[in-house]
Amino acid sequence: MKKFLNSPDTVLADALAGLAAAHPDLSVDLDQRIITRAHGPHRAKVGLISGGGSGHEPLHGGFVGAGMLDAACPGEVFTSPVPDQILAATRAADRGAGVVHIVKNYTGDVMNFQMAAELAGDEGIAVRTVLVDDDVAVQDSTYTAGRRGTGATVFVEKIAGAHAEEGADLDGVAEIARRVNAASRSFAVALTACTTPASGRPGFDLPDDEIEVGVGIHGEPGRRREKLAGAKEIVATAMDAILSDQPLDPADRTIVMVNGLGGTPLLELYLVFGEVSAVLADKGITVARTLVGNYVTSLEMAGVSITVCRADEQMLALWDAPVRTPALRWGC
Amino acid sequence: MKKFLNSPDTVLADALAGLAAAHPDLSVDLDQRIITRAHGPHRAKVGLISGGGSGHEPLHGGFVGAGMLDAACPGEVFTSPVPDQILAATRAADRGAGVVHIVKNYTGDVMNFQMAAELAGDEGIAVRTVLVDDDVAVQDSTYTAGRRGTGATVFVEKIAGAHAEEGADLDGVAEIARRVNAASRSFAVALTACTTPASGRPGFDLPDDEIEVGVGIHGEPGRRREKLAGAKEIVATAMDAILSDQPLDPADRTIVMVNGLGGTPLLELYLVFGEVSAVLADKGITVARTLVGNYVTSLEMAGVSITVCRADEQMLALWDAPVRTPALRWGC
Amino acid sequence: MDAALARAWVQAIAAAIDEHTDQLTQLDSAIGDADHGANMRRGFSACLDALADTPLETPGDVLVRTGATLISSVGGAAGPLYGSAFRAIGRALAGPDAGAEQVLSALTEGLTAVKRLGAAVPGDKTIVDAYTPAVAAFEQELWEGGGLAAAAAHAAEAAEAGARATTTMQARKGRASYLGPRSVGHQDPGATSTALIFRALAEVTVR
Amino acid sequence: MDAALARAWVQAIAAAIDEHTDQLTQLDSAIGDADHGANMRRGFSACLDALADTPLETPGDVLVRTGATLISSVGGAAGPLYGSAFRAIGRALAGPDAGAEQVLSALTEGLTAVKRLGAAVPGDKTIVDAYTPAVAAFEQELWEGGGLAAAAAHAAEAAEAGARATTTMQARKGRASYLGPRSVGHQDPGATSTALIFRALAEVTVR
Ligand SMILES: Nc1ncnc2c1ncn2[C@@H]1O[C@H](COP(=O)(O)OP(=O)(O)O)[C@@H](O)[C@H]1O
Ligand SMILES: Nc1ncnc2c1ncn2[C@@H]1O[C@H](COP(=O)(O)OP(=O)(O)O)[C@@H](O)[C@H]1O
Ligand SMILES: [Mg+2]
Ligand SMILES: [Mg+2]
Ligand SMILES: [Mg+2]
Ligand SMILES: [Mg+2]
Repeated sequence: MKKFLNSPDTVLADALAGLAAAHPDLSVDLDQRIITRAHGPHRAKVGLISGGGSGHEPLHGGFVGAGMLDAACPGEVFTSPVPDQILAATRAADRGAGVVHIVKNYTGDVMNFQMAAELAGDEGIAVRTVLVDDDVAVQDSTYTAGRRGTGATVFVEKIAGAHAEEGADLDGVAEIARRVNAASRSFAVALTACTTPASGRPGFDLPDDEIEVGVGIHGEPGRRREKLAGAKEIVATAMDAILSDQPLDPADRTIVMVNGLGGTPLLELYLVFGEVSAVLADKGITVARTLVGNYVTSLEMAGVSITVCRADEQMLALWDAPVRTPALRWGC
Repeated sequence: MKKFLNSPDTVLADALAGLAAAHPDLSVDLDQRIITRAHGPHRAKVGLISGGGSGHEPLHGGFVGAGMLDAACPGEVFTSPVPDQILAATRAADRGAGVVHIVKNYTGDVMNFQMAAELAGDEGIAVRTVLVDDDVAVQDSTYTAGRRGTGATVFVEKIAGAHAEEGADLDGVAEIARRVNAASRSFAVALTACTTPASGRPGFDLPDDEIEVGVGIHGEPGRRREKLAGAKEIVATAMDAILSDQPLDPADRTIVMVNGLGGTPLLELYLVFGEVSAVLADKGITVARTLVGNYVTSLEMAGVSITVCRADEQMLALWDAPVRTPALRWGC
Repeated sequence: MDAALARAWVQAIAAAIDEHTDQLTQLDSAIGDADHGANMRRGFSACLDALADTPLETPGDVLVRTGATLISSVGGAAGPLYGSAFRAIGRALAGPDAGAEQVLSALTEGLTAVKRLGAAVPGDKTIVDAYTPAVAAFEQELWEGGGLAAAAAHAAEAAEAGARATTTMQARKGRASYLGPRSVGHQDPGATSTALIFRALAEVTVR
Repeated sequence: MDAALARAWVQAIAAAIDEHTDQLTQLDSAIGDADHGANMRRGFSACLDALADTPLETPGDVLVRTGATLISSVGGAAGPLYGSAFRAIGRALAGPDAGAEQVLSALTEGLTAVKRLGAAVPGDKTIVDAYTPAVAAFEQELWEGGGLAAAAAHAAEAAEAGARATTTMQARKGRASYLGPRSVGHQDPGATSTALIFRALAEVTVR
């Protein structure tokens, strides 16, 4: 295993120390393992927190700041945070107006957040939980743990964060978060596996001419293996999955993200985005806003996820609202 | 070779099409292969252009925008642009106040930019060329082509860009660009090789327990090979090289970048930044500004470069000035 | 089972997990996210610390504390599931020394807690597939007149068989379910750690 | 050398480069950035296009256009260097048909252009290490009474030997110089493409 680390056991602690040193706008509690805004907000507003396993950076710590999250609680690599930690983040985010938990739909995340929400409730903090489950590679059926939460998390955090910032109440923030999730679909493809520090070995072996189609963001194999194809074909597969799950029509305006899973050069992400925008242009669907880069990663996995959100006017306005975080920043 | 592409011959064209679709704030001329600002500036100011081989994204196209570059001219992967292209970028950037060429010090880049500068001169455009040569892994001697230009390019483009934006004249912009370069030092380490689309094979074979120390940003092997070590030791090697070339004292304030070469997870970049900031804290040197992320990449190479700039008050003020580009954005 | 035996059980689990960390992680690597070994090791080493400096009177106190520690140190799916199980087991062992019958009903409470939280049923390729036959075998042995040690030994064997039997199952809960048919052919990591937990119980009860 | 021969030369170079693209790239991969093959192929295929639809009267016109096309299509170090070389060679071949002596001085002009632009001297592990002995052998053969074809054949051999000799050199110019002593043991890609260029000249002059 080749990584920049001191010991597999201290990866998270060491990385949090670096995060703290890198961003004076963040406050990092190294004991409780929570990341909060260093300044403000200085008025009552609905708190917004998220968390999950580490290894998906900049998600979630890189989205803490004005206009987005109030706090993040990173677990060990690919391991959801524990209830204590989530509770600490909830307390830190609470300004009397309640707290929204943005939870990616994984068994572990859901259970730990649920326990934390109960503990927070015991302390008198009103909590609303919003599940993100946008990955169309997984069927939402009794045969699965339901769809995974992946790229749409960024859209949910940005848009709900902006709504909280403009003074919406607890149910209002939870409601728009759910609406954004419901309007978003993602699909991912991997060219290589990734290696967790704890395991030391790649999650799967992939021949030089095959790719994993329908992967998540935890280094697991995908739904199926296919022969390596050109970018145009790969994008066609992904967009088919996305658009057949949520058909769009020409009147629709979209927010589109082409997201690198960690080991894909930006050059290739732009190339993929070109193909995605060609597919949408072909159907007359408007790409109103875009993100191209590494936002929800899976360590050093070479791969790409595509997320399409059918956005209404309110969502677009909230998307455009100022945001000031390490990973997303505009308008201020 | 596993990449998201349609054909090795169309990588750049396809990626530029994607870049154009992704960023309405950029204007991409797909024929001339130049990237300019879509809006303004609407007043005379010194133009700032840069270019080089592709494969280093977001450098340079991602730094085109208000407060930074006026135009970028990307060559083929790892191949400097041709004079025609550089001339086209120069013309696009010229608003009568002259144009500064920011050139990373590589034989090919230097020669092509020199030819373009001559052609621009023939057209009556005043050009100043600023060479960036910050990589302390290479000795600047008659036995080499001189130091390579790497991470400091970001600092030069940001700070000189801000100075141009505030109305400095041609020599003033060139002068501060040279000062930033002179105050900056970089060193890089790679854990893996990268594969260019044209070659289809990794640039070098590296055993599982060895790293390349003192690499550039073109996938070439480094100065030497060493056994894989902990992050603390690797950072110590790099910081030794940087600080012994340009000793700093406690009064100094620095801008520090920990830059991923393309395939390194952000989690590890933060971890490395933690070690860098510990080294500097130990010596009492102030880290005044930071950048942690993928800014000057080498395709999908797993590796990290560290750049330290001894910044004076003017540089810090210009660093903080508003910038609005795809890859760096603050203050607007 | 008294407090000392409960402690010994937790210590034996910690030792077993330590020895099998890599195996659990590699099983999780095949159909999950390669963290189950590290998760369990982190959790049970935290339990050792939590128990080390505290005088606890009843087996229930020991196991409730074990459960709470797992919840606050493991994370992932395993943390809440095993944490809740041990808390439930502990809550059912209030007295200073529990008989075999009481241990049976405590273990049953633990299984109920897992099923309530995780909603998994036998055949879903989870902890439940090792835990369910373990409790059944435990009960059967008591019914046939065996004592705690014999019951625990049968439970361990049944848990191991249950874990092995997950290999041919298609996962319907947890991360492995994302793989659909590709989850078939791999033994479930959680069922495997459950078998280690019952094997540890068998070991300490014969001493 | 007339315009047709000059054209034939450029076409023969293009064919040789096409055949050796991968070799040039792999040589560049060892001590550079793995683009020399692609660079040269892009350049000479652009030259074929540029020459295809234009009636050019003199060998000089053909080669000046070749140089200009290389400059505007290759990039990297090779573009300006070879581009300047061919422009200089072309400028020295003004008439409709140049004799062997004139070709010699044209080739010499090309070498001068490369050295002026790149400031490399023999031994630096560059184009110059193949080009210099090629020109010397060309001259030697004329001096010994040989004609254009014989001179070109000797030049090609000398260029090939020169390219091979770069293997033991430590680079002092271009990207390979960053490697320091590690550049030793690999043949220089630019010297190798120079040998292809002289071999192509030898081929077309015997026809
Ligand atoms: N709903 C569930 N009910 C029971 N056990 C489950 C459930 N979901 C997952 N598991 C168990 O958890 C194990 C994985 O634990 P672990 O790897 O620690 O957590 P995570 O899946 O969050 O990474 C699986 O092998 C499975 O046995
Ligand atoms: N200063 C120089 N003078 C002569 N030839 C040079 C010089 N620098 C580099 N070269 C030649 O250029 C070749 C590399 O060309 P190429 O790979 O196309 O460009 P780049 O190095 O920019 O990637 C080297 O092998 C060497 O022969
Ligand atoms: Mg996990
Ligand atoms: Mg090159
Ligand atoms: Mg797991
Ligand atoms: Mg090269």
